[in-house]
Amino acid sequence: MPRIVVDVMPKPEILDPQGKAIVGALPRLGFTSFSAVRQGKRFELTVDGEVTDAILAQAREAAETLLSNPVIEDVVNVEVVEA
Amino acid sequence: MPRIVVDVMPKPEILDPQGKAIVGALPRLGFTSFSAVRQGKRFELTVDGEVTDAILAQAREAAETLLSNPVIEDVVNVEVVEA
Amino acid sequence: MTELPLIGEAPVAAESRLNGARIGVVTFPGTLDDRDAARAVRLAGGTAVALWHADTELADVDAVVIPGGFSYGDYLRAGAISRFAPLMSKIIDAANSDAKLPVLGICNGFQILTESHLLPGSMIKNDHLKFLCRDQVLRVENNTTVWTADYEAGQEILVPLKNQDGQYIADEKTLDALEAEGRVAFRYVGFNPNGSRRDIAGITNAAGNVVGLMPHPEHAVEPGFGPESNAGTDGLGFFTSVLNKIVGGAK
Amino acid sequence: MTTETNKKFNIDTVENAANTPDTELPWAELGLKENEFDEIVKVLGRRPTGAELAMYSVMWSEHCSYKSSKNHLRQFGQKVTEEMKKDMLVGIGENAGVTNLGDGWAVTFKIESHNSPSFVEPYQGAATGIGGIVRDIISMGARPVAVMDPLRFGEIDHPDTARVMHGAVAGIGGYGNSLGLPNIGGEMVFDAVYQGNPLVNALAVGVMRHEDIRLANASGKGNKVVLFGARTGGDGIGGASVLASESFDDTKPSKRPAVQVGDPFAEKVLIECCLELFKGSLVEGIQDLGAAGISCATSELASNGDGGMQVELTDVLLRDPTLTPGEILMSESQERMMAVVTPENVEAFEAVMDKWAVEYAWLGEVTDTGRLIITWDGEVIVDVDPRTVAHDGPVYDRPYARPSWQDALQADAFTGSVQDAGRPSAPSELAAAVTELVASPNMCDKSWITKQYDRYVGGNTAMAFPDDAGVVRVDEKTGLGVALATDANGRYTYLDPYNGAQLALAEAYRNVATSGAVPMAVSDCLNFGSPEDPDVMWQLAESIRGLSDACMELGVPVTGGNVSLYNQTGTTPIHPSPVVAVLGKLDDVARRTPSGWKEDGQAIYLLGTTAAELDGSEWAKLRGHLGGLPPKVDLAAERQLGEILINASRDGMVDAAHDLSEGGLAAALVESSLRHGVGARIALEELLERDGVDLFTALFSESQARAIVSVPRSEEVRFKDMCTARGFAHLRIGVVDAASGSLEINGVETMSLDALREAHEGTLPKYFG
Ligand SMILES: Nc1ncnc2c1ncn2[C@@H]1O[C@H](COP(=O)(O)OP(=O)(O)O)[C@@H](O)[C@H]1O
Ligand SMILES: [Mg+2]
Repeated sequence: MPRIVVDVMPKPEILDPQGKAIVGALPRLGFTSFSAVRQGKRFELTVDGEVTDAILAQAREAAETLLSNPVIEDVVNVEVVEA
Repeated sequence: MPRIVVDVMPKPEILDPQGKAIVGALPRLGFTSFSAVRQGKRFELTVDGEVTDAILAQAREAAETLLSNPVIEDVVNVEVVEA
Repeated sequence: MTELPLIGEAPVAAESRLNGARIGVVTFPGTLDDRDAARAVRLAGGTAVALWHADTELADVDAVVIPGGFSYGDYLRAGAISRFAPLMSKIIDAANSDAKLPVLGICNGFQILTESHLLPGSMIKNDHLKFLCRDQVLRVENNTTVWTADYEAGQEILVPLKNQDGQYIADEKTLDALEAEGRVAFRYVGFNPNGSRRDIAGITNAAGNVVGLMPHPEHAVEPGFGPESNAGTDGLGFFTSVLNKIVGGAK
Repeated sequence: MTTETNKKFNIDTVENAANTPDTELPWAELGLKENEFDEIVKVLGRRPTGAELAMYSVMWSEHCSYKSSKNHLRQFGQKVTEEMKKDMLVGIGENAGVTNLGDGWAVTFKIESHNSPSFVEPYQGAATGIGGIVRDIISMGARPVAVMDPLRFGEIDHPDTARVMHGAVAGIGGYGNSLGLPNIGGEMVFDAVYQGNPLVNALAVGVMRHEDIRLANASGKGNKVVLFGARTGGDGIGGASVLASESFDDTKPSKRPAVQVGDPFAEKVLIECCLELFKGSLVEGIQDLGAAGISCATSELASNGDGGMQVELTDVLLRDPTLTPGEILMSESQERMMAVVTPENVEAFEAVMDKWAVEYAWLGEVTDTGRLIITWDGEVIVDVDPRTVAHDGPVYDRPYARPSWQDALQADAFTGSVQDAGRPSAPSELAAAVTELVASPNMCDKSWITKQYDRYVGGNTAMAFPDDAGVVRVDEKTGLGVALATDANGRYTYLDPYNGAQLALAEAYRNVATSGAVPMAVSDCLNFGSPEDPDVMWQLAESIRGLSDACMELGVPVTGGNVSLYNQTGTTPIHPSPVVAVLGKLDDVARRTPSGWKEDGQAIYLLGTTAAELDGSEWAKLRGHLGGLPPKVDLAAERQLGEILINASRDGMVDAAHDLSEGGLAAALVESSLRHGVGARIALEELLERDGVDLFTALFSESQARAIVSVPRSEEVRFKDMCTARGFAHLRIGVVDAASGSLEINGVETMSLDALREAHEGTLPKYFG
């Protein structure tokens, strides 16, 4: 079944405590090549049947209204993935 | 600056309480086209300079060891994104 | 600055023979219940030894408690970052060694133990997605571990539960194996507060020296400061169990 | 780094300001009034630089300068007797007041608001509210030991209420639980007046030894100034984007976040790290960074100290490198502290930072010039007398007058009103009324909220919700502890601000005394509408006058607090809501009195008398009525009642006690029965006869200075003798009946505890899941 992937990230200007904790932990594990980390969310919405334009539009709207909090997050990507 | 994106999803056989809550909420908001939702994590790792193979390998290893817990999660994607 | 007694020095009228047993209590950045765990050790009669996550040597301790809290803010996954602390490698080695160091992980400590693969499975968000604090009845399913020997098999105890990521999960095969080997150490009774598979509240490793559970026995050790029902001291048995074991006392 | 940074901005230096007196500055956009800007120019003897303008604008804001309330707030410091000062170690003016507990122990507590951020983004707004108040407590040198959260939201069934409720409660829990601070109490009030202006107040309490008290001052020339904790980002300056005028190029400034995100983990580390600094006596002065960030910390530290301060701003560690100097000065990024450290202690200080992996930056030092000098890469961008920034802000005597509608409002009594038609009187009607009352949004069980809060962490919580006060042990050796309660009744205060504020104090005082603790100190959070509205200003003035008079009469000083104004939607203000917190002391927390009875056969006494006082009551709210006069205030009676409850607790005469407040006797009886699922048989005939009221009034009136207690048989004589000796009204109204499983009140149809519980506990889950 096809899925729609929605990616949501904290707005760049907003503090991301999780990313901060991760970027602090990485060097302790020997991963020294990363200067910043930000943690966001990835949603996979399963569609029964074909992904029409209308359904994609629904996904975009759900991404903006339910899946992200527009005050602190940006929807960075909405795309269809075939299973 | 280039970033490496790491996507981590709960394993298919693992119940995902957040995804479940979302799939329950969607129809109440009029979004009726989605039969399942799963919520995972998206990490953006910033690399200062060029993304070499070695750095990409580091990102893959970090994804498997720190960014995901193999008991409950799968790393579904590691890719380079130019800013 | 005077050390605040919040760090716990309640006068203890416990058996002095237990004083010699040294129980380490690990503090990570973000650990919250370390003082409580240390107090529980003292109320049970033992000596609590503060351990710091960045230490590279395990001080001369007879057992270790990894207390609850939000180490590293529970960011990424509960216990995920702490698991890589220098002291954790020492604890993992000691727990797996022939000496079988007794290790108890409470709540966040349990999560750290699963992230460290000392215990199987993992914890995910509560099925209701909220933080939940309540007095919870548990059944002691296995009283042969180092940490449960002072309880009767099947004994029901009342201890506080408080967490956001407390839903215990593992694949069916692992769950079946845990059941078959008697490694389900505690089960929720009457109410499953988080959706944990098979009502599992805590588990043990095969040797019975490493035990983890989500509820908080260290918050049920002093009358008046724990659950209102019972005496409020049902959690003390964890600490007396290990102390008695260490000093060689019979059950 | 600095040279590169330098290029990005057109740095407005002091020199430049002196040479370009006519440069237009965006003072109005920054919220300053013309007279205020003129005042700044007068103080400086020249136009301010962009950075100075930023500092003055935030420090002279209502929030930081108390310009509308200062003239009135003075009463809290003036109406104080020697007796009240006896135990006050630090009074109003510091980050939080400090009260002596004896045995070398001291306690500090304070309540603050985070109202409007919590409306915009409930989770983060409420979370950072907890974070901010906890930093105030740390900055006094104390270990924080508990928090409380008085909340007021719109009507329970309004579509937006669930958003605010879910977010704020999760945010308070998410932040407070992660700090390891037990939540021991609060309030939850639903009322349409708070729909667009929810009130999220937060209280924190901390304890310390006397010698560990720290103050916010920078003294000792040559001592170093350090900023530590989180990096500085663009938080809290979203509205002040005009500062982009500082920017060199014409491209749009980078975005500034509209809301702040808290990092409770960073704050927990900051707490432990500060306590380690205090333990090693490594800081001379310390200040938390809250509203107005570095502007506030530098100017307050400097003006409370003995000289001046010199700071290099490019040394501040930034989260966002595009910030301009003015923005850095205004930023409200969370989880930061500023301290003054002697040169000898620098190394030890750094060792503590390294241990906890906390970032820090040495910004400058204390001087003896009497000036606060801030440089940007060596060039002077701020040169001010710090007092003019921190303390000498504008003060307004805003006009106020009793509203024209106040008389009509007070004349509109509930009794006899349209809404009072069909007042319940038959036994079945009364039972239905009691059930309806205890299921109502404001009287229902609040555990939907409180079970999201950790009450156990720390191992010192001796009492928490749903008892009248939260009780925390301070000293494990002796059992010494403190009790806290917060209260406000916006409806009473709307009907009569002077008396309403007194009633808030009376209730908090009563709650603390009910737990057995001796009330010692007060902190208050004054939530009001716009001070530019003379009606609102009158409410504020009257409330402060009432509260300060009552504090004097009850002998409990105000040690700190907070004012939150402009809580209004359009021209409609919220009800005046002075939230009052009272702190009390228990010599041994083992003696605390809980609110629920347990033992079969114990006698139930009602203390105090009941009059027909239904105006502003919960019953009237249920019937949609608000008018008349609030219950009568009798502070002498409150004091007497308090003494009885405290003595009864100390001498073991009562096993349970519950004060009567909103919902009156009906609510108290149900709550005490449901606490442990133990019923009672009640007969009120003697009461009706003595007080000349009917059964409905006896149950639903909200007369003050009352409590119910359960007394063991063996103590009854002693207890009655004590009440008689003190001349305080007391009446045996019933007996605890453990077997019945019901609440029986003569003249009221018997109510099963199961049914009452279902009604009482079902409400919040019904609306919020
Ligand atoms: N938001 C909240 N957070 C914590 N505790 C709360 C909250 N709201 C209510 N409570 C607790 O529930 C109990 C009942 O509240 P309330 O009826 O307002 O008490 P009282 O009338 O004695 O002031 C108290 O213990 C109070 O502290
Ligand atoms: Mg009360």
